[in-house]
Amino acid sequence: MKHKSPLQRFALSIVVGAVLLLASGHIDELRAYQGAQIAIFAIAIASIVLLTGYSGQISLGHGALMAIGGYASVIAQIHWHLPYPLAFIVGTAIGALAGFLLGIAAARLRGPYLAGTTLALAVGLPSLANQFHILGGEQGLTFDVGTAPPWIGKEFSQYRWFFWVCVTAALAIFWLLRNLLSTRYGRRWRAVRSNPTAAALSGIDVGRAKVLAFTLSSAVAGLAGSLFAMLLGLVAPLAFTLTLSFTLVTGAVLAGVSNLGGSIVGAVVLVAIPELSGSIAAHLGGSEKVTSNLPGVITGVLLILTVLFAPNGPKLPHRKR
Amino acid sequence: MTIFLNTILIGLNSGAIYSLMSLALVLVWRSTRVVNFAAAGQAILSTYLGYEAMNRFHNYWLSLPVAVIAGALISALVEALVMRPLAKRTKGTPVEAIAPVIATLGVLGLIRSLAGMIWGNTFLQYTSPLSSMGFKIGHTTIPFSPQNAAIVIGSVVVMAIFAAIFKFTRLGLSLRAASFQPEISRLSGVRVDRMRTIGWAFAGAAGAVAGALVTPTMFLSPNSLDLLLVTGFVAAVIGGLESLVGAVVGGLVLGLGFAFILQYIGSSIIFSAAFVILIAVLLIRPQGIFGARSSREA
Amino acid sequence: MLASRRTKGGIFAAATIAVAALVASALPAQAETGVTSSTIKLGITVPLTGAAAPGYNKIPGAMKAYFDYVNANGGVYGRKIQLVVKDDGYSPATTLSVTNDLILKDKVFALVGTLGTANNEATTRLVNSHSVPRLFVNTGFSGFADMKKYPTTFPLFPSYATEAKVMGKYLADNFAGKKVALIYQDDDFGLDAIKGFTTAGTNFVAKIPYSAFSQVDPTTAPKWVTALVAAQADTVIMFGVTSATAALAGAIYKAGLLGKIQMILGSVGSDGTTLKGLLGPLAPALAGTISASFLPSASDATDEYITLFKSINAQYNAGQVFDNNILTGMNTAMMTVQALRAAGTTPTRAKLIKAIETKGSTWASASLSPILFSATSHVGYTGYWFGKLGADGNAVSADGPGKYTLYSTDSGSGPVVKAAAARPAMPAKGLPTN
Amino acid sequence: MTLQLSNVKVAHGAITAIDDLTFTINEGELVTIIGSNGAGKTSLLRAISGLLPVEHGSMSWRGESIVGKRPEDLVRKGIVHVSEGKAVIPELTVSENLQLGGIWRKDRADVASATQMALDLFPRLAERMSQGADTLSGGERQMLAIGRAIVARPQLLLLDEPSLGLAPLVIDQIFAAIDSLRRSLGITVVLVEQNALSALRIADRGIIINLGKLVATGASADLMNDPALRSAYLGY
Repeated sequence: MKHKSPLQRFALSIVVGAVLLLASGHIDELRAYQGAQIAIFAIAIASIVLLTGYSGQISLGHGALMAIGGYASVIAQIHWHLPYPLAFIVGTAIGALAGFLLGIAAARLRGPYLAGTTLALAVGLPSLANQFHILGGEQGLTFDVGTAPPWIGKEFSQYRWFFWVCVTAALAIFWLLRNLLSTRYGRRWRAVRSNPTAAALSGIDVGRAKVLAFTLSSAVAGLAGSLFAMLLGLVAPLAFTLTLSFTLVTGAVLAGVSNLGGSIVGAVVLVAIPELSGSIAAHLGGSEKVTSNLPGVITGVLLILTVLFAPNGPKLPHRKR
Repeated sequence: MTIFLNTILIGLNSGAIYSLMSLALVLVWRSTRVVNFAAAGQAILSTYLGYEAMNRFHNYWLSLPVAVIAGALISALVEALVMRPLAKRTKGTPVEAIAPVIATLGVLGLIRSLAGMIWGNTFLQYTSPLSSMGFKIGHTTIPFSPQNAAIVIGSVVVMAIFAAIFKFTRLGLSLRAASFQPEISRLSGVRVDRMRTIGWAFAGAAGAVAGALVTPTMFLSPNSLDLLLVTGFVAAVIGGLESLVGAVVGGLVLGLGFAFILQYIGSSIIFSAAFVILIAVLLIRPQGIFGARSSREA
Repeated sequence: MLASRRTKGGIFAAATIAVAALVASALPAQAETGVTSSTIKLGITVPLTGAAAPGYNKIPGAMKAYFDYVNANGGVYGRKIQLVVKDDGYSPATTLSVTNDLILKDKVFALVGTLGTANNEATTRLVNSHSVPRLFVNTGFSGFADMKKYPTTFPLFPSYATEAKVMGKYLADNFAGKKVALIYQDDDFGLDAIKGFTTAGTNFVAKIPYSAFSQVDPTTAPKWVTALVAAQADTVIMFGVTSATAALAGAIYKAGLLGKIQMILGSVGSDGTTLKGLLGPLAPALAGTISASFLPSASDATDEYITLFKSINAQYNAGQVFDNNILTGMNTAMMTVQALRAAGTTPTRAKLIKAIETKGSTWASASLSPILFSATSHVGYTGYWFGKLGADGNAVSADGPGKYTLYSTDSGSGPVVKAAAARPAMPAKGLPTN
Repeated sequence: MTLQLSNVKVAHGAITAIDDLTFTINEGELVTIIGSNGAGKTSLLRAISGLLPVEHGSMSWRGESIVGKRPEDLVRKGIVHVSEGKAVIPELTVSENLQLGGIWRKDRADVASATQMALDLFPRLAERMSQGADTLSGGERQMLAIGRAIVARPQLLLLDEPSLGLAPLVIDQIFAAIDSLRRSLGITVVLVEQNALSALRIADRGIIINLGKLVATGASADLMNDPALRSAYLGY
C-alpha cells in the first residue's frame, strides 16, 4: 500500500466501499449490526494505532475520548438542533480539542505515567455525566438519527443504514489516515517513536509532533464515539467504561499496534471473540455458575493465547516492519 | 476539629490499602517493566483461597498465611507461564511495551471468571475476629476500628519486611540489580529470570495481604477488588513507579486526598478527583514524586 | 424541543403499532415470532457477571423455576415457556448486542424483566422497531412509563420518584420534627428520588450524594457518618444499592450510633438476606431499620405467595437461598404467565400488549400494591408498606405478620393514600387460570 | 589450552558479526583482541560469556563446551565478563556494586578477601564505598566494574574496551591494574581494545580480527613490529 498515490487509494476505498455496501443488501440485520460495530471498532482502533503505533504514546483512556465525541454529538443534536452528519463533525472536533488539551499534558509524560493518567481519565470522565444535568445522568441522553433517507430505497433496515454510515466513515478515515501517514507528519511521528532523541536532534519538535498525534488520534476517537452513540441510540456513562478503553487497546494490540490495516482485523476479532466464546460456552453447558462465567474464561484464554502466539498482530502483505 | 481528625484516620486507613496494592504494582514494574492489571485478579483469587482456608480452619489468622503464599505462587505462575514467554517473543518489536499489558488484562478476566465459576458471582463474607467497632475516646467513637488498625499495622509490617529484604539481604540486592541492569546482573551471576519471578511473587504476596486485610471490612466477590486496582495504579504512578517509598507515599496521598475530597467537596467527583490529583502531581514531576532520576522508557 | 421530539416519536410509534396490528390481523394463520404449537420463547438480559451481578443474577433462575413449575402443570394453553437468559454485564452496549441476538437470532416472542435503566434505554429503538413487548422491566426510572416513547414497554415496579413521594408522606406521618438526612446515589436513581421528595415537601438537614462507583471504597461510608453527625441528623434515608446500604449500616453500627440514628431504606437496597450476608458479623446493625417494600416480606411465613414461591424454589431452583431477588423473579414470572394466558390461545405480540393494558390491573400478584395498567397508563405498582428489619435481616410489618398498611399513590402529583393492603387472592396452587 | 573456539559463527539478525573464527587461548595468558570499530570484537566477547547465541561452531573452556550456556552459569565456572561502557549499576552504591560481584558465592570469607583485594588495587573505591555509583567519574566507574569482576574470583576475565572514553592518565592506571592483576592471580585475560598499542604492551599475544574474521595472530612484539598490520589495523 505504501506505493499507491492518494488518488489510487481513493479509488481503492471507493471500490471496497461499493462492494461492502452492495453486500449489505445480502446480509441479515444481525450481521449488518456487527458490520457497523466492526467499522466503529476499526476507526477507534485506528485512532490508537495512530497514537501508539506511530508516535509511541500509550493511552488507556480512549474510551473516555469516545465518550467526549459521543456526548458532543448528542448535545449538538439536542441543544443546537444540528442535523446528525454535522453532529458527527462536532463530535470529531470536540474530540480533537480534548485530545489537544490532553496531549499538552501527555507530551511530558512517558510510558506508564501516561498510561496511568489516561486510565484515571477513563475512570473519572464518564462519572462526570452525573454531575452536570445537561449530560443526562446515569440513564444518559438518547441519540436519534432516524431511519435511512427515503432516496436510498424503501426496504432499508435501520441496521443496514447504520452499516452504510459506519462503513463510509471508516473508509473515509482510513483513506485520510493512509495519506496523512505518508506525508512528512507520518515520517516525523515514526521518527519520534523509534528514537525521540534522534528525532529532536534532527530538528523535529518532538513535543509538537506528540501533541499533534494526540489531537488527531482523539479526533478519530471522537468520531468513533459519535458513531457508537448512533449505534447504541444513546450516550450514558455505563456505555463508556474502563472496559471499553481496555477493549480498544486490546484490539490495537491484536491489530499489531503499528499497522493501520490491522485495525480492521483487530475490530473483527473484538466482535468475534464474545460471539465465539458465547457459542463455545453454550455448547459446553453446565450449571448456571459455570455457563455465565465460561465466556469470560474463554475470552481470557483466547486473549492470552493470541498475545502469546501472535503478539505482533496479523501478518499482512505489503508491510515491512 | 474532630471531623478533621476523623478524616485523617479514614484517609490513613484507605491509604494503607492503596499503598499495598500500589506496592504490588511497583514490585512488578521494577522487576519486569510491566503494569500488571492482573494484580487485582491475583489478589482476588488469593483472597478466595484465604476464605476457603478460613472455612476449613475457622481461624482468620491461619488463613492469612495461606492467602499470602497462594498470592505469591499465583503471581509467580503468571510470570513464568505467560509473561516470561511473552517478553521473549516481543523483545524489540513495537508491541514490546503494550502487549504485556494486554496479557495481564487477559489474566485478570480469566481469573475473575474462574472465581465466578467456582465461588459464584455473589457476595461472600471473609470475616476477621477483630472488632469493626470504632475505638472509643471518651464518649465519642472514632471511625477507626481494631480491623482498621490491623490494616494499617499490616501494611506497615509488609512495607518494613520488603524494605528490609531489599536493603539488607543478598536476595534484595539481586532483585534490585536485576531490575536496574539485567545484563550486568547476569554477568555478575544473578539469575535474572528467577529474580523476575521472585519479584512477581513478592508483588503477589503484597496484593494478597491487601485483599485479605481489606475484605473483612467489605465483602468478597469476583469484582470486589477492581476499584483497588485503579486506585493502586494511580497511587503507584503518583509515587513514581520505581520506588517502594513512593508506593507508600502515593497511596497515602491518594487515600488522604480522597478522604478530604469526600469530606469537604462531595463524593460524586471522586474519580475525576483522582485524575486531577494525578495530573497535578505529574505536571510538577512527570516521573512521579519518587521517580527515577534518570528516566527510563516504558 | 423535548416535547416535539416526543410527539414525533409518538406518531412514529403509533404508526408502528398500527402497522404491526395490521400485519398481525392480516396474517392470522401465521404463527407469531417466538411461538410454536408447543413453546413460547421469552428473553431476558441481566448482569450475570461483573460488579453489578451479585443478587440480580438470582432473578433469571427464579423466573425459570416458576416457568418450569407452570410448564410441569400444563404450560400456557399447552405451550411450554422457555426463557433465554443473556448476560450483559450491566453494559448498555452489550445489552444491545445480546438483545439483537434475542430478537433477531433467537427470535423471542417478548422480553421480560430486562434490567437496568441505560440498558433498557439502549435497546428501546430495536424493541420499538420490531414491536417486541418488553414486560416488567427491572428499573425504577420513571421515564419508562411514557407510552409514546416506549409503546411496548411495561414497568411493573414503582418508580423511584413514586417511592420517594410515598416515603415523604410516611415521614410526615411518623417522623415529624425529626432531623432527617438523605444519602442518595447521584444518578437517575437518586435524582428521581429527590424529585419525589420535593413533590412531598420533605425537608432534609443534609443531602449526601455518592457516586455509584464509590460504594465499595472503604473510605466512603465512614465519611457519611461524619457528615450525619456534623448535621446532627437523627434519621437518615438511604436511597442506594444494597452494597452501599450495607456499608452505611455497618458504619453507623461501628460508630456506636445504632439507635441514635434511625435508618430508613429505599426498596432497592433493602433486601434483608443480601444485607445480612454483606454485613456478616455486623448484621445486628440492621436491627430496627425501617425499609420500604412493594412486595411482602420474603420471610413472612403467613403469606400464601411466599409459601408457594418457597416451595417452588426448593423444588426447581435447588441450592438457592430464598430472598427478595427470588421473590421478585417469581412474581415477575407469575405476572408474565397471566399476560401470556390473557393473550389467548393464538398469542401475538399485539394481543399480548393489549391484554396487559386491558386486563393487567386484575391479575394476581404477590405485591401488596394495586396494579395500574390500563390503555392509557403503563404504570404498574405504586404502593409501599413500611416494616422494621430484625437483626436477622427480615422485615416485619408493624401490623403483625400477614397484615400490611399500604401507602399508595398515582405516578403523578396525586395524593398519597394510607390504607390496609388488599390484593387478589392467589389462584389455586399459584397456577393462573385467568 | 583452556579457551578454545573453532569455526564459531555469531549473527545479529541478518548480519554476521563473527564468521568462522578459530583460535585458542592458553591458561594464564593475557591476549588482546584488536580490530576496528564493527570488527566483531564485542560480539565475540558476548558470545563467549553467553550473552549472544552461537549460530555455528564450538567453544570450550577447560575442555568443557560452553556453547548455549547462560552467562549466570558461566560466571560460576570462572568466566567473568566486564562488558563495554563502564559496566556498573548507577542506582546502587559502590559497596553494593562490589557485593554484586560475589553475590552467587557461598564462600563469604573469600568474598571478603577478594573485595579487599579489589579495594587495594583501586584505593579510590575504598573512599567512596557508601556513595551511589552514579556519583563516580568515568575512570572510577571502570575501576568499580573491574573491581566487581575481581570479587567474582575470575579464572577467565573478559574485558571489553576498559579504556573507552577515559583520559590518558586514567587509561594508564587501568592498564597497570590489569597487568598487576593477572600477574598476582595468574588468571587468563581476554582484553578487547581499540587502543591497540597500550593493549599489546601488556598482552602476551594479540589476535587481530576484521569484519568478523581472523586476520592475524601472534606474540605482541611480533604484531607490533609487522609494518603491514601496523598500518592496516593498529593505526600507528
